[in-house]
Amino acid sequence: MTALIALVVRDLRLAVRVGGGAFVGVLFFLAVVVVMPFAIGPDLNLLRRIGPAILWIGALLASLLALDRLFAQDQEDGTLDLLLTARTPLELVAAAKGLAHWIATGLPLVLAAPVLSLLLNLEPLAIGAVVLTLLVGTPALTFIGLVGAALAVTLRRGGLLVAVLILPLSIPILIFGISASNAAVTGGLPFGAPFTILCALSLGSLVLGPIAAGAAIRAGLD
Amino acid sequence: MALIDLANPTRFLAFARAAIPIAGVLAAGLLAVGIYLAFFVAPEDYQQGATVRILYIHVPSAWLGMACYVVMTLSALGTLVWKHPLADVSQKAAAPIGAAFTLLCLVTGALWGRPMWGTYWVWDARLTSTLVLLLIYLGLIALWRTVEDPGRAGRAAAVLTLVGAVNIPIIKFSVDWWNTLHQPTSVIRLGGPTIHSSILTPLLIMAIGATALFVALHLSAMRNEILRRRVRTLRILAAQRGATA
Amino acid sequence: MIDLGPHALFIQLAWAAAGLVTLGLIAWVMIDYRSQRRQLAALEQAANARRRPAAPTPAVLEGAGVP
Amino acid sequence: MPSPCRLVGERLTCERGGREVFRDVSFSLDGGRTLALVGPNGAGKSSLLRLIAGLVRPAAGTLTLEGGDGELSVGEQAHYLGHLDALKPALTVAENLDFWIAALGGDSGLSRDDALDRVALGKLAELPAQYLSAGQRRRLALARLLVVHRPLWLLDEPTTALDVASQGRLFELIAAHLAAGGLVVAATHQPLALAYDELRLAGDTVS
Repeated sequence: MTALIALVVRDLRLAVRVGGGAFVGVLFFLAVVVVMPFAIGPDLNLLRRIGPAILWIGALLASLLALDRLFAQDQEDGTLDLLLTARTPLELVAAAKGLAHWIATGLPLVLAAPVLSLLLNLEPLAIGAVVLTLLVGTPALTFIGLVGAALAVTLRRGGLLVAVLILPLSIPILIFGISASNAAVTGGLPFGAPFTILCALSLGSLVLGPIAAGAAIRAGLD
Repeated sequence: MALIDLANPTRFLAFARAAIPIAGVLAAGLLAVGIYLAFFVAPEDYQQGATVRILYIHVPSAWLGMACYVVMTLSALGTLVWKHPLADVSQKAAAPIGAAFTLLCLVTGALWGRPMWGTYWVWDARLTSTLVLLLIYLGLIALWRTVEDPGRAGRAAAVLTLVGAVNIPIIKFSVDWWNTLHQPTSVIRLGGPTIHSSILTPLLIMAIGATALFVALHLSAMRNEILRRRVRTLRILAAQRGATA
Repeated sequence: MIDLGPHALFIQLAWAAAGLVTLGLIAWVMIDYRSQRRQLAALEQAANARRRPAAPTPAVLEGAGVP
Repeated sequence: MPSPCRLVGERLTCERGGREVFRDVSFSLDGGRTLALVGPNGAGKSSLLRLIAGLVRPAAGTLTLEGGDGELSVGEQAHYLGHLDALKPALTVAENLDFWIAALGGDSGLSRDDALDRVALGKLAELPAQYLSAGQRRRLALARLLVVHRPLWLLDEPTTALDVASQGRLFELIAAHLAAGGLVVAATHQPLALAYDELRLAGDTVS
């Protein structure tokens, strides 16, 4: 257990220090949200209606794009080889790295969402809904993305490929995340229904992600 | 004191040790006077009432946000063209301060907008351009946070700053065009009424005070950056000495 | 405090934000200065200790002790 | 002292990227002995080491560590010292080593500071690893072998980037490990300054 804690602490330390990726994820999210109105136009009423969608797409892209270095970085400096000889199972190692990545990249997105929703002129209820759905949804994005990060190691090609591979897998999370946010605003259907499905998806990915990532890394052992 | 004299870090540190307190005291004095005038002397605006008092922070911080980018552009030229050794130190030191004042400009703009337009944020041309400027600042800071070697980071940031400087007028023009194109709900121009002298004097005092504050902060940040680089070289020496152990 | 009219809250918030940002910048500069000075002192002190080591050089440099 | 183990490999075959690297390699290594892998480049020395460490799946053959811990794989009872030093530049020397103490787990060896002194890095504990030279980084990787006790050491070109003094220090550490009943499998071009059995990987098996 201490090995996993040490791994999470190490990854968080690396993310925060110079060269780490924590600050860049939120900045990308800010950039995406700021750019959208330039395309859509400054009409506040329109922006209010599609606000949750803009925030969700921004968070989705910010999460996925930061994932390809997750395992590849360790593989390049030899750390992954040693983690394979450590006595903790690979799936738990992947889960620990996923947790560290979510804390360093996913959580800041959730904290930044309320501020950015002011730019999109969302009212407090919608802000609350988006933040809540993002809080539950971003772990799912990270943990499903673990498979992509692991594949980036075996295929030795990272970058956008990971995002392309994982995007289809994250569509359910996107659908239920946004429908839950909109439900809270327009009240079409009760907020609970899509939200509980989102929670279920998230919990499922907490288990499926690491197992699939472990299998992908092990399959990649040439 | 030619600029070249300040090229030598140790002489710069001596200069900074003297200049920072002076600038700090000057800033404190001017800001105190400005605040007093802004609250107790200046009249309320016939349209906006008391909320015009936010003007006394909003305009100076907007002005400083842009002035800081000018300082960074000059520093970028210093790094790339005149090869001034302290130019990238000045540039890296200025970025967080510029970002902070630009953010303050946006926050005060939003707080001013709420009572006037009923919403915190309006995609008004000037506010939007300031937001883009903030993005450029944060991008530059992120650049410094990912490159370890100060020399390389300095040159990369200098190029990005210059490219940014060339693009800011273009961004400004296109945002204005984008803004008028979509003709949002009627917006009271941020500038408000023609500035009456009774409002202008406190504003000028606040602006000069804020500039003195910026000078004090910038010199201090530069001093810190020079110390940070000394720590780095001492560490490298420690490692090399360690090698012989 | 003079009458700030109906929107007093927004004026106070704006000025509070200004105060916060200014104090934040001042605090950042001073904390950073102090931490750099501390690291510099530590490094210089370590460097001096190496040049005029008080204690004899530790035995490990001659050869590894066999457990 | 843990009971002396015995590493036995039978008819090991390894394929990487469709190319057969070596076939039917068998060997046995008793406690306290060293097995030196010799052969031309590309003969599969590194591949055999990675295979023993569990980083490469054998196409055929079996590998057992008699006397070792039954539930653990051979790799989990071995230290693998590859070409890469597995160090994070942003972390300090101490943080890097502390991480490996916690991550590798199992019964601990020397304390962190003793291990650092043993490889003459004691004074640089608080220095970020990015400031270290290649030789110092290599010595820090060596320190990892001391802080966690594992019976089997797999060393891939251990003397690279080490100066003469450090090489002497390395052989003393290996001698100490062997004296304690440990096993060492090393792939190296330079002759090892201690007694060893030799396993020649011809490298031209696919004739």
